[in-house]
Amino acid sequence: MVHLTINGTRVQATEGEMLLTVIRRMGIDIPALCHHEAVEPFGACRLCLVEITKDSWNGWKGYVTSCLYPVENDLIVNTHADKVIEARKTLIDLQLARCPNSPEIQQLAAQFGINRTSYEPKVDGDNCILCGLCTRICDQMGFAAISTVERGHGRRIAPPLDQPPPDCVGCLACALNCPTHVIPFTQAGDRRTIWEKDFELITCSRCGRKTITREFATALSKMRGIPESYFELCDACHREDTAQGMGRIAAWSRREEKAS
Amino acid sequence: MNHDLSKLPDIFARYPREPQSLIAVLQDIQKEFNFLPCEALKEAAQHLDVPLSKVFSVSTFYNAFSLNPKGEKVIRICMGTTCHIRGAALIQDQLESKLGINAGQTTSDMKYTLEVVNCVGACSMAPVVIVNDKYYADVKVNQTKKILRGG
Amino acid sequence: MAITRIASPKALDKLRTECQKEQQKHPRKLMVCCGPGCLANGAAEIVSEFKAQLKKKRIKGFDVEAMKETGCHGFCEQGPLVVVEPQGTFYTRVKKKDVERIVEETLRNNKIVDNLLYTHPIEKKTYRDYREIPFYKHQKRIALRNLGHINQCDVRDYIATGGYQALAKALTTLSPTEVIEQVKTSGLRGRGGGGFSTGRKWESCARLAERPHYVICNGDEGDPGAFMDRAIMEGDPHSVLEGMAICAYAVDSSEGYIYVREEYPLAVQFLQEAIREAEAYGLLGDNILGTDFSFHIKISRGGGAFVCGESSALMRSVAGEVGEPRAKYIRSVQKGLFDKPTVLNNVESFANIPVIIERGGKWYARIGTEKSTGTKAFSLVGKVVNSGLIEVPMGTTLRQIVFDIGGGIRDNRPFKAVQTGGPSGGCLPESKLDLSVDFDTLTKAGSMMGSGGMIVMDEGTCVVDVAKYFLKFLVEESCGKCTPCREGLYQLYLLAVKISEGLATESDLGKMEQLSAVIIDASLCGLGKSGPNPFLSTIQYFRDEYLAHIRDKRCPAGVCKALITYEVDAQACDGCMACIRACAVNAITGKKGEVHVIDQAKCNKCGACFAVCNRHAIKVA
Amino acid sequence: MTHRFIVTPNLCIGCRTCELACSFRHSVNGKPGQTRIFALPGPVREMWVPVTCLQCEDAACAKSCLVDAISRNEQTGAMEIDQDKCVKCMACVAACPFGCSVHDQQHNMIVKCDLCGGEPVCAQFCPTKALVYQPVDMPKPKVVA
Repeated sequence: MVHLTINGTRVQATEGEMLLTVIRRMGIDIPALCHHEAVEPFGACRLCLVEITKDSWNGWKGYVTSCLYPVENDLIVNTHADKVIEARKTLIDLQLARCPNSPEIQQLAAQFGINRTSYEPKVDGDNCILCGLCTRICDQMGFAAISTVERGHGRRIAPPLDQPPPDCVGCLACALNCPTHVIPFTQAGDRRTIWEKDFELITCSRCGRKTITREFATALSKMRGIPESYFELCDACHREDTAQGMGRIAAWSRREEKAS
Repeated sequence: MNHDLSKLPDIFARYPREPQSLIAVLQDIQKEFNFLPCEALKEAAQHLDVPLSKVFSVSTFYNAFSLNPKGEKVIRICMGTTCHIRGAALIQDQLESKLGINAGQTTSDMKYTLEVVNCVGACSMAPVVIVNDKYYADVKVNQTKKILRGG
Repeated sequence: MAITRIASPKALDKLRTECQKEQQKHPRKLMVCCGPGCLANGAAEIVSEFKAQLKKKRIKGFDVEAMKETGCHGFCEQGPLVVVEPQGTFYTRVKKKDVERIVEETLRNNKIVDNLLYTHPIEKKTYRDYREIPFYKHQKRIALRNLGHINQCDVRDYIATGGYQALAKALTTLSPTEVIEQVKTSGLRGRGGGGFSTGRKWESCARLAERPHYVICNGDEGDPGAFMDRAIMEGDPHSVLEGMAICAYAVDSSEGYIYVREEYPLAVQFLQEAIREAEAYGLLGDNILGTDFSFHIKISRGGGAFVCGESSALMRSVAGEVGEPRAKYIRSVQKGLFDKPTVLNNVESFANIPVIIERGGKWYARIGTEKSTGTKAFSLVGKVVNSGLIEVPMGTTLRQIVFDIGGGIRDNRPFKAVQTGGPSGGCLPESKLDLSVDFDTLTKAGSMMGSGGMIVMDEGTCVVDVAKYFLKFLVEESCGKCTPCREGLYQLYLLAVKISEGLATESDLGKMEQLSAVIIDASLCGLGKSGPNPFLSTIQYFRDEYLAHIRDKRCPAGVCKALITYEVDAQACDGCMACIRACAVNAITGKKGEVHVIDQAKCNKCGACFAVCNRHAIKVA
Repeated sequence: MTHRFIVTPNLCIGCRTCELACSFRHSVNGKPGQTRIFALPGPVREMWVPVTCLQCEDAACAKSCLVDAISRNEQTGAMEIDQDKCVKCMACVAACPFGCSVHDQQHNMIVKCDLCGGEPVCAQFCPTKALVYQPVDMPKPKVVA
């Protein structure tokens, strides 16, 4: 166990935990746009910046991203120091300059009293804040279908060669976890399109409801050994079958009991 | 455009078949073709068992790689600090207007590619322009014509 | 020559004597500098001409073997250089046609070709021995000890000068802990710019139980305006290999990498050759010098990305990935290459190691200042008279470097600033010229040591333009991972552009300072954390110049295009029409013999007229 | 695992109190959540079967989760979804052969029975004891019907 102080409160934490986890567990609200528990901490958005010090540091204070900083004994953390607030405000202002039209960023900026960016807004930009969650989740799931491309201010997210990604299975995890909802996809009938790649959705063989893509099901079978036959029915029809099966057993046991 | 991909196995054979070899393999492909053809990227990904997305990521991250074919003559203007303060930007302006392209582009007849590069370590002779492998030292604004002629 | 593996340290001694005897066959030697500068100026042509002439002329006691193709001799400004040793006869700006005369007069008749000697541009004094030239006289060479004196990658030459003796000493007489102790005693601090204690770095790696341990040499040298590491890798690759091997012995590693920029093809080639040779001689590879210590070195060619100078980015690049830095809260010594304990030092640091082991840490610590020991190599370039590669003891003042070694500013113009530390460093003004060059003093003054680029600026350099230049460089070279660096430096750059165009207000300066502070605090890696330095150090020392751009819409140095005009000085113009021919946009009119006129509406300020006018009749206003 | 569900379809009257209890128990921000238990018609007329997660030994939901967001709570024995980790790819929903991982459309979450942390409310509220959560070593209740 590690003992530290966060905003004046003495808390316990488990060795190896990151500060952000402890801060959030305490119910303290600090923004973080690139953080997701499914993937390794990344430290790109820098919004979860906090001030740290220790009694033994003779007044020296450091500024670290809490998502990446492991808890330490006797650490004194301030999640809302003036300098931290100012840095967060500037960081959001910068994000707003990059994505002036993103409702999510506008909303976050408004919380910091920013209605318009004080920097030069990007004119032709999309709403991508380059948090990298889409690519990291895709990597984590074992597909690595998309990646960051180029670098510096020109960095962007793209499928390989800017063509429909061969390794994409159309699971939508990238799009659904994007904090600013910039990854477009469409779904109609048994077709789903994402990253300009077209997928067939599995149709429940009984009720006709659409489930996951055929490619995703095949991948799950291959990677995790789940029988492909499992994917032929939707969850509701699976439940129906379960009810039927359990019911038959019950009926049978009732007959047995009556007979005995 | 068709490229002789039959050279790829030779390149692959030079390095251990592991993801770590990716940059070296791409460098050799770049050297062979003067750019990175899409098909070669796909083969490299398959050979080294690296996702294609990562290959694309790496090939757009580093300066050494180009996904577009380059011209016969690659003109590189050194943009090291010394070259800069000795007027490299003015030379870039001249070359850009003479060739009608911006740095990073290739003329439509595929004759010239103009690039700016970070320091080539020849600072004592700044500003420096390199055409293919030939160095032009202490270049003056009015010497760009001569450089293009290859004199 | 058949190569036999050196089976023991004793055998190394024997080979050394043998190599020295070979050297003594030729009492005089001809050194042709094949450093990057001289090569760019045609040194390869000179080498082949010497070979041809020597074959043809058959000079007694002097054959082709007495000619060495050496690494950078240092005085690049004067290249191509040819030196006759041991006399130290120093021929500058040698052309192909001069070769025959050198062979005939100097090699055959022992006479000096006077007009090829170096003449001091101001004192007008001619020097017969290069060691007397001020450029060389004030230097002290440790890391560059062999440059210009031995064949670029000839292991026998290196052995003759005492090469690999330090490795032998370490392997036979010192324990790994004692090696680390020596390095710690020496006080050597990382020459890549960070200035972290090399000995302590080794010690913390050696202590870690996890295996394997890796040793990496950083030869990425991304700082524009710096070429020390290139010169060492090309001119004395074995000193780097030996330093790495000693490190590997100290930290119990059997595998090392040298990360070299691909833009340095010769460095890659020579290092590869040096590794092959060293392996053949048993100086690298398995069972080095017959001991049970084994160490293999591989070359990893960098793809060209400044951010790969950052340790965690470099390690990812070695692993074949994009060079994206990782957060530093877990130190790369612990989780380095492939997440294993790794020692990463730069080329110059490793090149110092053999000398430290041979002569002892105490000896090294006596050089330089108390906290910055030893010497430091710099590439002294820019608007200085003598530019080239130098090495001076730490604690030498900037003034000594710029004026005594560098010979002051070209064309006798006033000194304005010296830029150190590359894009992460800063510009120091005249008032700071007497500062001692060491890690802590430079950092305190708002710049940094960096890897050793030293760029001298005169009045014709605009600090706003310099800040803009570095910011643009960093915007392009940032990996783009974290917001403050990617977006913050970009906005900082846009604001600098605004200033250079005369469109900024004074409040923009405050905004830049505030933004800089956030970028420093919030960036993920060193690139971002030091990114605002070029702006901060220039605004600190040259606020007036910024204000001139903002308030008076004027660029005092005459650089910022939007704020300058080219005009013809009617008094000086002789109507030669050179500028008219040079102007690409036909903005200049006038008849032969008459004063020319520039149409400001048409002028695109390319500066061509200024460059071609021999009468200095084009003025920048 | 100390407790287990005993489901007796013959006692179920299809009142769906279990669903209601589950739904309220799993409210999000005051709004009832998707029920994790389903009272469904059985094969025989007027027979109802409460269907919920069986907390399988070799669970397909956990196997199908590529970000490892589903794991067993060692105390309760329940397979739980870590909502912070879940990326909503629907793999578990598609993979569970019993249909017991479901998409809560209202709150856009993937949910499944978590045994209410060891005290499942469905069983507590079941008026007919068709659903009983009891220690493993306790014998099955005698069916009186």
